[in-house]
Formats: sequence, structure tokens, C-alpha cells
Amino acid sequence: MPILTIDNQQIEVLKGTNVLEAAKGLGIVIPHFCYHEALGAVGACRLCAMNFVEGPVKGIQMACMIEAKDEMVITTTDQASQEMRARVIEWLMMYHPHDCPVCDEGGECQLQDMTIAGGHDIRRYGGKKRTYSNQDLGPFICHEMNRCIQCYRCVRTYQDYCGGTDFGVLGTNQRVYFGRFRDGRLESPFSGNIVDACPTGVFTDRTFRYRTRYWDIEEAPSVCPHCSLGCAVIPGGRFRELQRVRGGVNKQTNGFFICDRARFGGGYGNHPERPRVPRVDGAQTTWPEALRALRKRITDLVARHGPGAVAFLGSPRASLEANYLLDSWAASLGSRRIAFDSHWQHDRSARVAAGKLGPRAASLEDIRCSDFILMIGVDPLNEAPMLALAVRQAVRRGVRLAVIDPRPVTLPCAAAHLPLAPEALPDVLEALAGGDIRRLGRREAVLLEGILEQLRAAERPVLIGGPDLLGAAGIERLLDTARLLASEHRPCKVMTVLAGPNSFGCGVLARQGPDFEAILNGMLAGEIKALVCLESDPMTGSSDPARTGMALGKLELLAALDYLPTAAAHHAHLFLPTTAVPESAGVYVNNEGRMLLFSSAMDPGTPISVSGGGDHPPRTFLPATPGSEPRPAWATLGHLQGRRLSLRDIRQAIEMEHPNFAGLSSLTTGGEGKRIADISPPPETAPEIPFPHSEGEGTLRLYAMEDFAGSGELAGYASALAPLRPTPFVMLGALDAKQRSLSDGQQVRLRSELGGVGVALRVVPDLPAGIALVPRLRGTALESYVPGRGHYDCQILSEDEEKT
Amino acid sequence: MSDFAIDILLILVKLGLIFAVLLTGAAYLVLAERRVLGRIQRRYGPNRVGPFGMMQPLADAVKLLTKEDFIPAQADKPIFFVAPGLAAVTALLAFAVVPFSPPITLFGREVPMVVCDLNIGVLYFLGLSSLAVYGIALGGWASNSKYALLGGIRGLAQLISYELAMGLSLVPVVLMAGSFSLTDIVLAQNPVPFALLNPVAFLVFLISTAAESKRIPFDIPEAENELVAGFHTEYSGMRFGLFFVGEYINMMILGSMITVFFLGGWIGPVLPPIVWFFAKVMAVAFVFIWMRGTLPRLRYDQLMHFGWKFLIPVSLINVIVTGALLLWLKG
Amino acid sequence: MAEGIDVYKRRYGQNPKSLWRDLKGTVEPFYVTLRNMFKKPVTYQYPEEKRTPYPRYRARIVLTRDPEGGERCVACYLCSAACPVDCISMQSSEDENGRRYAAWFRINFSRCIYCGLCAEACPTLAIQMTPFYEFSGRDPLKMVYEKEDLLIADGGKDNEYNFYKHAGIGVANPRGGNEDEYGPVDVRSNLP
Amino acid sequence: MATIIFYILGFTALIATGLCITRRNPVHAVVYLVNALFALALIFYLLGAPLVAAWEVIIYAGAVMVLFLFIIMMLELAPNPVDEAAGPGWMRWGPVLLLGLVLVACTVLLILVDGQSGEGVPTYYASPQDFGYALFSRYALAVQVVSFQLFFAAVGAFYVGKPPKRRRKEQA
Repeated sequence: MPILTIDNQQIEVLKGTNVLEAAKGLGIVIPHFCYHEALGAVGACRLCAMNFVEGPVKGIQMACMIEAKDEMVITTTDQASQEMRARVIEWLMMYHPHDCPVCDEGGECQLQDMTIAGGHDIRRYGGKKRTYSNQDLGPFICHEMNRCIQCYRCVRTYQDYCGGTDFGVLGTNQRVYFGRFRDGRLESPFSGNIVDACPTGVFTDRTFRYRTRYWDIEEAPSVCPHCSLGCAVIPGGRFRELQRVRGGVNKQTNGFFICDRARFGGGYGNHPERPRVPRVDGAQTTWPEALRALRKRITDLVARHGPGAVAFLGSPRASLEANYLLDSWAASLGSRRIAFDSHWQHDRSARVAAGKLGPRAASLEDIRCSDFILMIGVDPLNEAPMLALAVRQAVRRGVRLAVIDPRPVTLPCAAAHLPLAPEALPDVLEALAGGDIRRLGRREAVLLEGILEQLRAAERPVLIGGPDLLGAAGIERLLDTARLLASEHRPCKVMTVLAGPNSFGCGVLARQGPDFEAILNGMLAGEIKALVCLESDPMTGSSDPARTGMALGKLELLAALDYLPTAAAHHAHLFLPTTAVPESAGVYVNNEGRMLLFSSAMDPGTPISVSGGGDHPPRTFLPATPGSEPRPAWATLGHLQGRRLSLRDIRQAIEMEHPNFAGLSSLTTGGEGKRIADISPPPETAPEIPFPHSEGEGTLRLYAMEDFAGSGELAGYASALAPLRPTPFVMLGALDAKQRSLSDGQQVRLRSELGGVGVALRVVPDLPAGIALVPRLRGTALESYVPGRGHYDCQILSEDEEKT
Repeated sequence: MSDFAIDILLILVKLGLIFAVLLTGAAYLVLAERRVLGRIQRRYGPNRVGPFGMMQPLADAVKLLTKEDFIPAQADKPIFFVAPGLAAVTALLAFAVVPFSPPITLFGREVPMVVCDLNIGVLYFLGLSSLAVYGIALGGWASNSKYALLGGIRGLAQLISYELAMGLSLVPVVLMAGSFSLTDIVLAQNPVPFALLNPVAFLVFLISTAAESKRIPFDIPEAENELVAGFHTEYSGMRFGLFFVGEYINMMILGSMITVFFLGGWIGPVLPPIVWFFAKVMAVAFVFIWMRGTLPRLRYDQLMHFGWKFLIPVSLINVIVTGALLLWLKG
Repeated sequence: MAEGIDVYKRRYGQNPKSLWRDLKGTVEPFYVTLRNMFKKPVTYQYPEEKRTPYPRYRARIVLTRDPEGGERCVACYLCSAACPVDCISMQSSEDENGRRYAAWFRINFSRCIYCGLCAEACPTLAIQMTPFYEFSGRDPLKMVYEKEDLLIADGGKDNEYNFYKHAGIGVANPRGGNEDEYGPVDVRSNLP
Repeated sequence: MATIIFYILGFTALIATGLCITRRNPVHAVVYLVNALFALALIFYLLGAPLVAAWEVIIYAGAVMVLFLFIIMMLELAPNPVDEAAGPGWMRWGPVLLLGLVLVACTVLLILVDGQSGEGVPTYYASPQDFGYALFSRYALAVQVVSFQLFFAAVGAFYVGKPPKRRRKEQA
């Protein structure tokens, strides 16, 4: 480990660290633009000049390009390097327009800061300035090329890091242009990161355009609730409205960047129909009234029918604290009827993962550092987008990636794709674990043999699986496989993508409790009279909407605590509003069992732009903030049990009751989080529930899949994501399409047990025969196709056939 | 009607009159002070409420009565409540022995123009003024505030120190008058007031009374720029008003005492005695105000040094010299 | 301490501990205050006597317009950031030709302390202060001024300035059309 | 009438002294002790010893107790101890208010209804003159002895309280 001296202070750094980082470690911050921890150094901006006095290199050098070596003596405060930096700043500022007041970056602009820090305050250049035409980069990114300082960070982020191909740089002498070949939306699902990466105002967030200044935003470190990865995000609110979300830094999960769903999908809390007032039997009421009514009705029901008459439904998008309090409420009533996910397959998968993942859990950082990746039954870009980016970083280093999935898994990197029908996936898992490979087809067997060879040769392989196609049983088999493959000197890590941001935590809390199917049966049998839903909608995960609807209709009491205008919230006899994620604090346990704290960035309340009618705040003094009734779910649940608990109390109680959450109460926001302790001994295996297989003449097996912007419960309520949602379509293999004489892009009729829908047809060359795929798209006819419930039997007919 | 009943009636009438005059006087003294201070600083002072601002005291009283009566958390409530009353009551009680005028004849009865001509009037006055300390000290202590406590402690130290000098400066007066009765003391000053006969005692008494009434330059217990408002920092509304009124009543009492002890009381040519008396009291009050407008506040140690190392020795020597002179003159 | 005594010695030319000096120092101020008591007060009796403030006096705030009559304010939030009492609030917005303006702009004059920091911070010279100081009311709500109340039909102290003619973002003139700019580069003009 | 007042004052003094002993809050104790002393002074006055009454107030209530209070206030900087009568509010401030009012009423009554004017006047009336004569003629020696002792005490206190030489030098 080299030891070097910077400004008369010594520091020891890891080998390979550059001098700029070493200086940062000493608290010496030298201005720089092009260097970024995730993107690396290119030495393009010429700003991080330091004077190397002693050591292997001498003279003024770019610190980011020099690796720290022993016996280096460096000064940053001498006149030569200071002058150099000041001159560079002046050159960068030469053509920079005089438009800070109308620039959205103003206030958080690195160029502004560096200009001031460099002491450049008067422009000496009096000549003409260079200008550019801007491009329309779609609904998310604003382009203002005049402000560009040619640091190349955007290209390095977009092309190199995120694997986007439709954006680049073109230039002759001083006319360097960063943009697309023609106007249009940036196609990469990680396009928003260039907003964070750009040190000045060339790329700004269009959804945030002219909304707020940095200093007016209330920000707090938080966790993205859109998928199970637990990426660090920083939501910012003003005037009681979520203004924007930007990427946070958590080196174990997302690193520095986030996906567009996280960045632009934060609007669910500001949904215009969000219920903000407690309701009893459809009529708005006050909090004390509603709480009293709920408590009374539940005690009445328990008195009349026993504690088993009340069932509870937690949620993978509710915080660990709220789920825990729901659990303890059920326990205090004596009811064991509590499930934490209305989708039983997801619920079971989460329990398996929580019980068995243990130390083999791979973080995204492990994936970035791995040397062989096998993805089976997982579609990262749609299910957990940052996983795709993590995989890309590994692939960029030359790591081999194999994908076994029937779906056309698109990735921002090269991969060997083996499209196998979902039924074949258990056989693949068998084969991985050393089973008979010949049960698969010949071509598949050869390919799989190659994959297995590489897997055995790899030193740090990672297996990645998802619950939608594998199911709980498959996830369990994947975990067992990883255990078999691992040895003392060769870790084999696994990542299981789960359904919601807190699925893992729910899995730990659920233990051996019933799943929601059992509760539904109880409701249909009339044993369960009341259902309390915590931030969850039974309909959304139900595989059979008619059956669920019937069961809900039999209830005497449906109570819902939520912040989304879900069907359950709408029909609930008793509704209590809760705060959305940016408005509340809590803990999520992500898919690798990492406890991540999120804190409240803003207060709940009707946004000023809404309460004022249009964009003008009302000219009245009100005693209370309008629409500020929502309370954190944990506070309400604590209150319902007559316990006045702080978050700290709840966390300590969780630690007491579930020792594997040890360290929960000492977590701090904005950190890397802490892996939960392993459960020992692991809980018993969940009962294996086989996939239903039925064959029909001329029927196709229709599988639902997740969509990047259209499937998530929260994403469905985020209006900003609308441009990313596709029109309903169905995917069919080339062979099947030919048999039915259907062609790509044709409007077809999809008929299944859920009824008939007209959708567009997409022909996919390598989809296995006999399989059709639809994305689950909320708000369209495809809403009720739930991924992960097995398959639907369907027929695809052309519109003409339908008419006859 | 028996004599006794008439006595009681007369006393009640006197009491009522004294109360009315004292309280109004105190209120207008506040106004006068503000106007005079204003003029000293080349301002007008309050001149908006009523003609020449004459209704200002009324407005102030209404304001004080309608303000929030704030009690600090952790305050010692009983003492906190009693202290301002103590400050005002001790000041009021002292007026019982002040003679404003020679006895007058009313309906054939000789009515003494004093509530009670105690034969130990001087001691009564001294006793009450020594009890006045408690209002400040307890108020400061009970507020549970560091500023108030410091103010209270300073008040305690200051008042007991200067009381000594005050008492000693009264000894020559008693020696010269040969009586503790205030009426006798006034009568003994005909025709030459003691202020001229014994100017040292007069000056010592003047200074000590200024210190006793906690007025600039001796307002150390409430030094605004050090202790916020000293012992009454935490008082508001009418409780603060009681302290405030107490201070101005005290000013009138001490003015009366100076008048009685040194300026010859009601004695004076041409004008009726009662007018003389009030004119003298007002003159003393004006001197107090003038002093406030002129002198800077003493530092705490300066105050103590001045009291113990200068005033007390001077008044002791004055006692001895006066006694010796009187013996010599008599002998 | 010793220096202080020296100063006294120099000033009084005698023993600094002189009783005479102390007495004089105590009595003389009484004369000074007494003399002042008979001088005419310097107070202005305000509602009856009014004084004329200087033209650059800092009182009521206005929003000015550029020479073409457009709103100068670009809602950059610098005034609200500079305001030490947080009495300025606004919402920026964009009109159809890309010009940034304030959708609403509000100054709560019952909070304003007339410090002038907003006018100092304003990069477009939109917010300016006028000498109109007689400005009070009993209803705090009536002291809340909206953009419509604040806008005046004049350029105020610097009548010639138009921010958008210098900013180079193509609002007042087409992009690259301001006099100190080259014509715009785009992705195609870069092609060989 | 004087008898009634005597008994009222006597009980006041007793109650105040009792309360003074039982209070745990030192400042409250001082307040009750001052009450007791004041009641005692009034009794002296009632019994025809106005000078003693005045000195009782001036010296004991006005000086000694003030010094006590001074020290307590300097030392007792901890939060107020728990109020001993933790009950309804009047339990806490009732006694002191009552005693205070009784004392003020008695004072007013005694001043107004002149002690020398009517019934119940004690047979012996010690005027200040009598007192002075007694002190400086009959007991002159005792007074001298006591005054010398006080003088020595004062000198001793001065000596003990004097800073050591070294410190004095530094101060100078």
C-alpha cells in the first residue's frame, strides 16, 4: 500500500488509487469535472492539476491520471498549479453563456462552484460566443448545448456505463456536439443518469424543468420502492409535492446511478386521486373517529366470532416497522391469519429466499465484481433494472454472461441467450446441480454443457433467478444448487429478484404463517369476517380476480391503510391514509437481506399547485395544512394497539423479537445498510406447489411478464412514466406466428380465461414454440394478467377470424 | 356616633385618599419620567394618548392587565405569586407614618394629617424598607431563571448594604430632633431644614435612597444590558406591573422621607403646608429622574466598594461628629 | 491600567485620583442633561410631519419590465434565496417560446424588512426598491402582494437592460442571433 | 381586642415556625421564618416594646434572614426539590398567603388603632428613651463587653478574610 505526501500530510492508500482520490481522503478537494468514481479518469478536463515535487513523476500533472505511488510528494497549493486550475476554469468559462438565472442546474452546478472556487469572477474574453442548436431528447431530458464544457461525462455515462447506443459525440475542432443523430427520446432506460453526471446544465431533468431551485428542495436519503434491489435515491420535495428524485450513493447496491423508473416514477405520492382523508363507510371523517370505529368493529368481530375472524394482509411495499406492528397486532388479537403478500407465489419465494439465502446472497457490487454470471428465469431490465446495469459492468470487464429464459431478455450488454420453455427450467436447475442433462433437447443440452463448464471454471460465479418463472420451488432449487456449487475456496453467490422493496423483510416476518390463498379460502368459507390491508391491494396480486372479488364481497369489514387510490382503498369500509415513501421514514430489507433506512424528505399534504387550483397558492391563512392527514402507517398501527412508539422503539422491539435483525436500531440513513444475520436453523421448506400444466388443442401457454414502466404498482400511478408504457401487445414465436399466418405488428385478438382483448402482435424469432407472452400493463386490458401465477391458456386469432 | 367610629372613618378616608394619590401619583410619575427622559434625550416622549400624553398611564395599565400572565415552567409558583405583592405592599405600608401637613381642624376635631404618628416612625420605615428586599430576592429566586436569580442576588446584596448607610445617616437626624416620631422631626426643622444643618447626612441619605429604590445609577438588580431585566425577567402582565408600580411608589415614599427628614416636611412660607410637601416630594422625584437621565450604571464591585468603603465610614464619622457637636452645643 | 492613568494625566494635567476631578465628572453631566432638557427635540412628529426620502431609499419593492415591455423577472429564485426573512416566494414556469417567467410571485410585505438584498441579488434587474415607505396595514393578508400588484410599466433604474439579449438561449432573438454570438452549430453542421 | 390580636399573632408565629421546621425547600423555610419573626415583632409591639419590635424586624428579618437567603440562593442551584405538599395548588401556596395576609392585617390594625390609645395596654411601656437609658447606664459594662467582642470578631474576620500577601502583590 503506497504512502504519499500531499500538502505536507501523509496518507496511505490502496494500491491503484489515483492521486485525486488520495487527496480527497485527506479532505483536500481539488476541482475536477471529467473524473467520476464510477466512470473512471480520462484526464479530459485538465482541471485537477497538482504539482508533483518528488517521486516517479514530476511537474504539473493531472492528479486523476496518476496512480498513487510511494514517496510521492505533491502540493496543491503552490502558485503554479493554482494558476493552472484558474486558467483552465477561465477557458472553460470563455464560451459559457450568461444564463445561470434561467438554468435549472443553477445552485447545484459544479461549474458554478468550481468557477467561484477557482477565483474566476470577471470574464476577460470580449469576443463572440459559440452557440449550438439544441435537440429534443424526449420527455425526460432537456438539452442546452450552449452550456457544454466538453468533459465527456455524458457520453461516458450513457454509452460506456449504461450501454446506450443512440447518443454520442461528434465534432470538428471547437464545435464538439453531444447528442443524438436526430431528435427523439433517449432510448436507454438509464438515460436519466446523464442529468446527474453532467457537471453543468447541458442535460437537465425535463420533468423538473423550471420547478424548483436546489436550495429550496427538501431532500433526504431514501430507498427506491419500485423493485426489490433497494437502490439509494434522494427524493426532493417542495410545496408538498415530489419535485424530483436523484440517484443516491450506495456502493453495495446501485453504486452511483439509478434507472429511469426510479428517477421519473416518483409521482405516485402526488397522484391526483390519492385518498388523503380517513373514511368510514364511504364518508370522510376525522382521525379519532376512524380509529375508534376500526378498533370497535374489530373488537366486536373478535368478541362475536373469535380472533380467527380477523385476517391481516401486510405488504412488501410497506416498511418493516409497519409490517412488524401489523404482525404484533394480529398476535395480540390472537389471530394467526396474516400474510404479507397477496401474490402467494411471490410470498413463498420471499420466504424461501429469507430462510435460505444466508451468506451466499450476492449484492449488486458482488455481481459487478463476479467472473461468471448465469441468469435463469429473470428479466432484469423489466424486473430489477439496476441489476442489468450491474451485469453490464461485469460484462464490460470481459465476464461471460449466460441467460436461460423463454422471454426475449434484452440487456445493455452481450449475453448468450438460451430460450427454454418455462417448464424446462426445473430440469435446467436439476442439471446445474448435477442431474441428468439429457432430459433437455440436444441443442439445449450442448449449450447448457458449455455453460456448466464455464460455471465450474469460474472463481466467483453468481447465479441470478427470479420468482415469476421459477416459483418458490425453483428459487429453492436455485439456492440449493448454489450451495452445491460453492466450496470453501470458491464462493458461489446467488441473487434472487423478489417482488417488492421489502419482500425479504416480509419473508422473515411471515415464518410458517398461511399464505394469502389460505386466507382467501377462509374468506370464501365465511370463517374470516374482516381483512385489514396494510398498503396492499388483494386484487393486484390475485391470480383469479373473480374469486378474490367474491371473497372480498363476503367480508363484514375491509379496512385499508394506503396512500394509493387502489381498488381496495376505494371499496374499504374503513380507510386510513398513510404517508408515501418520500414522506415517511422506515426500513426496507432488499432482495439480498440488506436493511436499508429511508427517511422522510417532505411532509404529506395536498401539493400547493393542487390546493391552490392551478399553480397559485391560496391567499388564506389556514390552521392546518390541507391534505396533511396521512400519517405514517407505523404510527397508526402503533396507535391502534394503544402503544405510543417511536421508530426507535419499534426497531428495538423488532430486534428483540427477531434476533436476525440485530443492528437495526443502530443503522443510519444514507449508509450502505447492513445485511441481516442469517436465520439458523433455516426454516422448514415450504410445501412444493407444482406448476399446473394443461394441454389444449390449438391453445398457447400464455405467460405474463413484467414491464419496465407499466407493471409495478407504484409505477402504474406515476404519470411521468406514461411515455415509457407500451401499447398492449402479445409476443409470439416466429413458428407459431407462421402457423397461424399472423405477421409482426398485426392487430390480433387474445382470448383466455380472463376474456378477449385486442392487442398488437410482436413476433419474436427465438421464443419457444407454444408460448405467448404479454406484459402486465396497468390501466389497460392486460392489467389482470399477473406474472408469476403460472400460465393462462389462450388463443390468438387475427381480427378477421374473430369476426367469423 | 361615637368618637371611636369617627376615628375609624377618618382613618379610612385618609387611607383612601393616600391610596388614590399614591397610585395616581405613581402612574403619572412614570409618565413624567418618560417625558423628562425624552426631553433630556431631545425627544418628546409619549405624547400621543390624550392631550400631552396624559392618558398614557391608563393605556399602560390596560395593556398590562390584558397581557398574558406568563409563569415559567419549574417556577416556584407560591413564591412567584407572592413576591410582586410583597414588593408593592411594603412600599405602600411605609406611607402610614408620613405626615404631610400639620394637624388640621375639621368639624371641630383636630385631625392629624398622618395615618398614624408612631413614636418609632423612623424605625418603622427602616423595618419596612428592610423587608422590601424580600420582594426582589424571592421573585428572582422563584422565577427559576439564571438572569432573575442573578438579579435577585445582586438586589439582596445591594439593598442590605445601602440600608446600613441609610440607617446610619438617619442617626444624626434623630439626634438633632431628639425623637423617632416623624412629626417631631418635621417640627424640629423649623426654620432650618436638616439638609442645611447636616448636608453630609443628607447626601448619604439621598444616595442610599437612590440605591434602595434600585434606580440608575444603582439599577444593578435589573441591569438591562447584562441581565435582560434582572429579577423581574420572567414576570409579565400585572405581576410585572406590581413590581413596576412598587418601584415608583417606593420612589414617592423615599421622596417623602427625604422631604420629612431633611427638607423640612410641610414647612414653608406663603403656600399651604400640603402644597409645600408635595412640591418638595416632586422636586426630589425630579432629581431622581434627572439622575437617571444623567449618570451611567455603576459596576457591581464599584457599587459595593462605594457603599461599604465610602458611604458607611462617612456616615459613621458624621454620627460621631454630630453627636459631639450636639453635646458641645448643649454642654 | 497605567496607560489609562497616563491618558487621564495628559487630559487633566493633574493627579488622576483627584477628588475634584471626580466631583466635576459627577456634577458636570447634570448640567449637560439639564441644558438638553430645554432644547427643541429633534423628533419628526411623523404622521403630521413627513420627510422626503432620497431617490435610492429602500422601501416598497416593485418588479420592472424590460425595454420591450416584457416581464424582466425570470423566476430564478435568487431573491427568495437572498431574502433573510423568507418573505418572497414564487413558482417559475415556461411559456411557449421557452422563456422562463414567474407563474406567480409573491412578496409578503408584512414580513419584509426592506434590506434590499433581493434587489442586490437580482441578475436581471427585475426586482427594484422604491422610496415609497408609507406602507402598512392592519390586515396581514392585504400586505401580501402578488406579481400583478408588484409589476410596474417601467424599467426602473436601468431602463436599457434586457437579460434575454445577453443570455444566448434564443428567447429575445433566435439562437446565435445576439450580436456577440456566432451562428449555431448542430449535429449536422459538424458532418464532413 | 389586644388579647385577640395577641392570640392570633401567637398562633401565626407558632404555625409559621412549625412550617419553617418541616419545609424541605430552604427558601420556603426562610419565608416562614420571616413570617414568624414578623409575628413576634408585632407581639413585642403589642406588649409595649416598640423598639424591640423594630429591631426584631430590622435585624432579624431584615438582615440575618436576608443573609441566610443570600447564601441559600448562591448555593441552592440544583433544580427545585419536589414540593413537599404535592397536592392541590392551595396546599402549596395557601399557608404562606394566609399567614402573610394575617400579618399585614395585624400590622394595619396595630398601626391604625394606636397601641397607646385604649384597652389592653400593658402596664409597662418601654419607650425608646427608657430603653436607651437602661442600656447605657445600668448595663453599660455589658454593652461595652459585647461591643468589644464584636469589634474583635470584626478584626478577626477581616484578618481571616484578607488575601495572602503574595496574592495581594499580584492584585496590585
